[in-house]
Amino acid sequence: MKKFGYVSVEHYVPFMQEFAEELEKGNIIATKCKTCGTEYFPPREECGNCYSTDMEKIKIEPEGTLVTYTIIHVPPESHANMAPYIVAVGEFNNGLRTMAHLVGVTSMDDLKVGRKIKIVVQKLENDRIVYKFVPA
Amino acid sequence: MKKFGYVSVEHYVPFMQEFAEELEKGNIIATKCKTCGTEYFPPREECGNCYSTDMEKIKIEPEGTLVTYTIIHVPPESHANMAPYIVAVGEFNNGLRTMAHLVGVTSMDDLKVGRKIKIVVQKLENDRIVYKFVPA
Amino acid sequence: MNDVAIVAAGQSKFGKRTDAGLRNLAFEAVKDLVEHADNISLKEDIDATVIGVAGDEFNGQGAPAAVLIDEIGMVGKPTIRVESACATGTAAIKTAYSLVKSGLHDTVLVVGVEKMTAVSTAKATELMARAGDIRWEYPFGCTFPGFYALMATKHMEEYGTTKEMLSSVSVKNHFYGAKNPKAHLRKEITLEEAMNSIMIAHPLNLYDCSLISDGAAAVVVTKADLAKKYTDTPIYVRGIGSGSDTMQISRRPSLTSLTGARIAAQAAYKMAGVGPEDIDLAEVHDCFTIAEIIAYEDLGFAKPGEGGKLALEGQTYIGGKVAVNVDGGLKSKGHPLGATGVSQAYEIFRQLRGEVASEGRQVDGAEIGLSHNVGQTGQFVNVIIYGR
Amino acid sequence: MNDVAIVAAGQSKFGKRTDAGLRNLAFEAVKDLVEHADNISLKEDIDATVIGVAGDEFNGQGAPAAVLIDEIGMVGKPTIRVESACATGTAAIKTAYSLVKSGLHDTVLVVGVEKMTAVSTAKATELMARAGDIRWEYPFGCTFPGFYALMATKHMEEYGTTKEMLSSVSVKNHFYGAKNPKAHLRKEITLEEAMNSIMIAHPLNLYDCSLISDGAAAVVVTKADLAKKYTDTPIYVRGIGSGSDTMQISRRPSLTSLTGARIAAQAAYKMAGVGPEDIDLAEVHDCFTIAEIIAYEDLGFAKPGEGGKLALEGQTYIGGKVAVNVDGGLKSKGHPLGATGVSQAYEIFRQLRGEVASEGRQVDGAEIGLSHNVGQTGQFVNVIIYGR
Ligand SMILES: [Zn+2]
Ligand SMILES: [Zn+2]
Repeated sequence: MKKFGYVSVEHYVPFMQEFAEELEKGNIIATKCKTCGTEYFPPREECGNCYSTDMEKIKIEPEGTLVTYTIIHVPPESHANMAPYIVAVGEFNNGLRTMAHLVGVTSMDDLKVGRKIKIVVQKLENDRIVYKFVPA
Repeated sequence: MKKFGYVSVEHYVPFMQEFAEELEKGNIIATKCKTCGTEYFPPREECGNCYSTDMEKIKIEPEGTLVTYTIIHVPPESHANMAPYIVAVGEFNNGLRTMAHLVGVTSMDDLKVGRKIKIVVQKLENDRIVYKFVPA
Repeated sequence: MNDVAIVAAGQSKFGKRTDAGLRNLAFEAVKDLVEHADNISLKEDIDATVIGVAGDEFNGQGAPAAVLIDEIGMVGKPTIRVESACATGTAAIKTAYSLVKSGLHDTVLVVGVEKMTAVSTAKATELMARAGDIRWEYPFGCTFPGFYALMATKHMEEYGTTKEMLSSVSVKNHFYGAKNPKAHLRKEITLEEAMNSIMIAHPLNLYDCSLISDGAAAVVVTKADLAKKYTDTPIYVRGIGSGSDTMQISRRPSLTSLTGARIAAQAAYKMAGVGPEDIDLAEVHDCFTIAEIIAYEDLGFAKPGEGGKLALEGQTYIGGKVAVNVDGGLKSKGHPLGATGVSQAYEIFRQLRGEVASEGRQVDGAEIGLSHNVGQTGQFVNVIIYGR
Repeated sequence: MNDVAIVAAGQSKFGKRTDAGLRNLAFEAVKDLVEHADNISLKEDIDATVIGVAGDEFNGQGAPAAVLIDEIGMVGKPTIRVESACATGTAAIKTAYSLVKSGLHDTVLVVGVEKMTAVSTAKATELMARAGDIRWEYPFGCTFPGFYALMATKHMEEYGTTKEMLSSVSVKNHFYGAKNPKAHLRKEITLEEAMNSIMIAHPLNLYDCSLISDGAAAVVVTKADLAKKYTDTPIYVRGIGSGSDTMQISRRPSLTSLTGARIAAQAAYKMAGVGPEDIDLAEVHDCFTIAEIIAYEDLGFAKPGEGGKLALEGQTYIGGKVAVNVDGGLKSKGHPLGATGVSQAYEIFRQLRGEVASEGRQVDGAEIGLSHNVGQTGQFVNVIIYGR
């Protein structure tokens, strides 16, 4: 069973397994409520706006914008040997935002808030999978 | 540093270290508030009755009474390999009650509520120490 | 009196819900509430939420109210998480009552939820054991069943309460749980099966113990003068009483009664202006069969020592002296810690509105219902009395 | 208005308290309250307790309220534990206010406490990270400083807020913390030291971050018409407002303001009938320096984007526009999660009664104090306004 992210602590519901399987195929999935149209990214299987569970999958387009970032120097126990790493917020599909690591930074220009980025899928060890941002 | 009981999860304050050290000397210690006279067993370093911290140590006399008991067949994770074991409540010094394992039971008569018991100190592995009840 | 009302209620299916995480369970209860509500829009009508979750460690999510209110569409609105061990659900309802009655918020959504089965049974047992005193009782490996077993031994010794009496409670609760579509374990059992199941903590065996369950329940609490806007048949909170007890069970002078429950019951009866004889149905905290028997006594349905007889005589079935746990109770319906007290309100809400007839377990003409919710071994007790 | 009062307050020493466990810290705060109370007997006068503890896992004790009320002599009386991450303390005060105002209980003892240093810093960082969304943000190893660093980066980019401005907050809070005998880290620092400390989560360095502390604080909340029985100089709760925000910080449209704090402040000001210009001293949630700057803006002490300038100009020292965190704040006094919001009340209680003069940090003639307490990254916010 694939799991999302570098670490996880919660019970892995089928929805998250599906999400990870789609990731493996290269698809980064968001969801949209068929009843009221609300879009969710990260995706949800339930609509908090109208309480419908009738959701459809939509795809996240790879091109996006860097909203903000930080460089983690003192990590939590679960990321003990990974620091420093860049945690960033990216915006995709004109308004859907998520968090991920930003990698492939080679100059300060790559860290400019507002710059173009891409979201890409990366397989990790231990059957884990994740999405990442890279400067576009 | 000695620790009390078969397992522990909390930060070990100096007061508990002292308690364990006294146990090692064979002394089972209760406390008594010098201000209002309230007695605490298990001991406390603070009086919840009058908010004094001026406490004196008093000794628990070994002879007591079995108040009630249970036999644990399905233990918590921390006691995984110990079951079955008898957890009991004993009363000492005419009114001070505590919990401990009851050991040395050879007949149903040893499990009779109200029977005489003794409280004894036992050293465990891993620098642990505990008090136990035995039929008197 | 009658200043605060419940105007809508919902519940998830209780059980080992491998399909659902904490957030999904909360959503399911709220969705059920929305679908059964008469005339309420959560978005427009809810001013704040109170979230009841007992243990972070079952699920791993710190400060769980935050993720839950986001999942159920309550972002922006005030929220508080409350916890009182197994009495968390009623603590949440009491808090919501206070927020409403105080005038701080008009209408409050309460959600009680717990995801317990993601960890192993040994781990769940461990986590519940740590709700006992980690300094003086946890080090002896006393489990939750163990704590109640200490009371059972004493009750049996002091009053002649029998194993058969304990098991009768289990048989009754399974009888009703089998009829409850949202119950965790829907099957009737015989007295023989109940008496001969495997030992957990002597003298309590498997059928004396409640289940480790996932589940959620939700209610909407509002001011009485707004209640009729939301439903023609609100249920009113008529009395709330609470009590507590020593941390260490061993220190208590009595091990056959919960002092906190007696204090709570007395306060709730007084506030409601009713007595035990006025209660048509009671939801009592049968985390263990002995707990239901002690509840009969603490609530005044039976004299001290006579709770076992009440059970054995079948006086707590529908048609008896008082109908107790006719939704299956914690024993058969399940016991997702944070949800339990809210689920008690859910059941009473539906019973007092006559909505359970199709399930074959309606207490006909029920006017007054009592909820008795015990945290740990009585360190937290809430008794709430509801009336039409 | 003015229906509910605080009539006594106490606090433990904050710090890395190797000498004290959770129960000892709570006791110390209550003992301090008892010793400084004018005319109150906890045994006779307290009807219920509300306990604020944010995280079970720091300490290992499940359902911690039970052991705490036993330690402080409140056994038998009703109790509830509330939790709202770092806003737990004010959630407890809000709950106590509601219990009192609703008429359920006349006089309530509130204790907020946290024992955080028994676990390693890495473990504490881990536990706090798990208060972020464990499904979508925790898996990226974003720490608590990291979340606020995301806001700092954006605030600096959008408004030109500088590192010097951030560090000025730290210098001020250390200046006052050095004068507070109960503060965790009692030393003044220079702007240069603040700016050049080791990086934690860019752009936040060590001196931008609050401390991991052990500590407790306690207050007694009662009905206004009983208040004068307990003290000649009660402090009144004049306004309470609360708000919340999305679970995932990444989803928020704005990362330079906390929407929940704006909602909370607006509600509190409205209830109290005052505005930002009326506040004599404010206790704001400076878990990070950027958080204090954003608080200035969210509370209306500065326009959006101008919080940094307010700090740099020294306008939040005593004698400036508004005195902020003159007890040292979370930065220097310390931040035992559950205690923080109650400690804010403790400080305001003493300031409004003129009791801090001997510590050289009295806000002379202070009439109105504001407490701003933020859970996680704004998923829980309570703003409480107190007046003489
Ligand atoms: Zn929808
Ligand atoms: Zn004393």
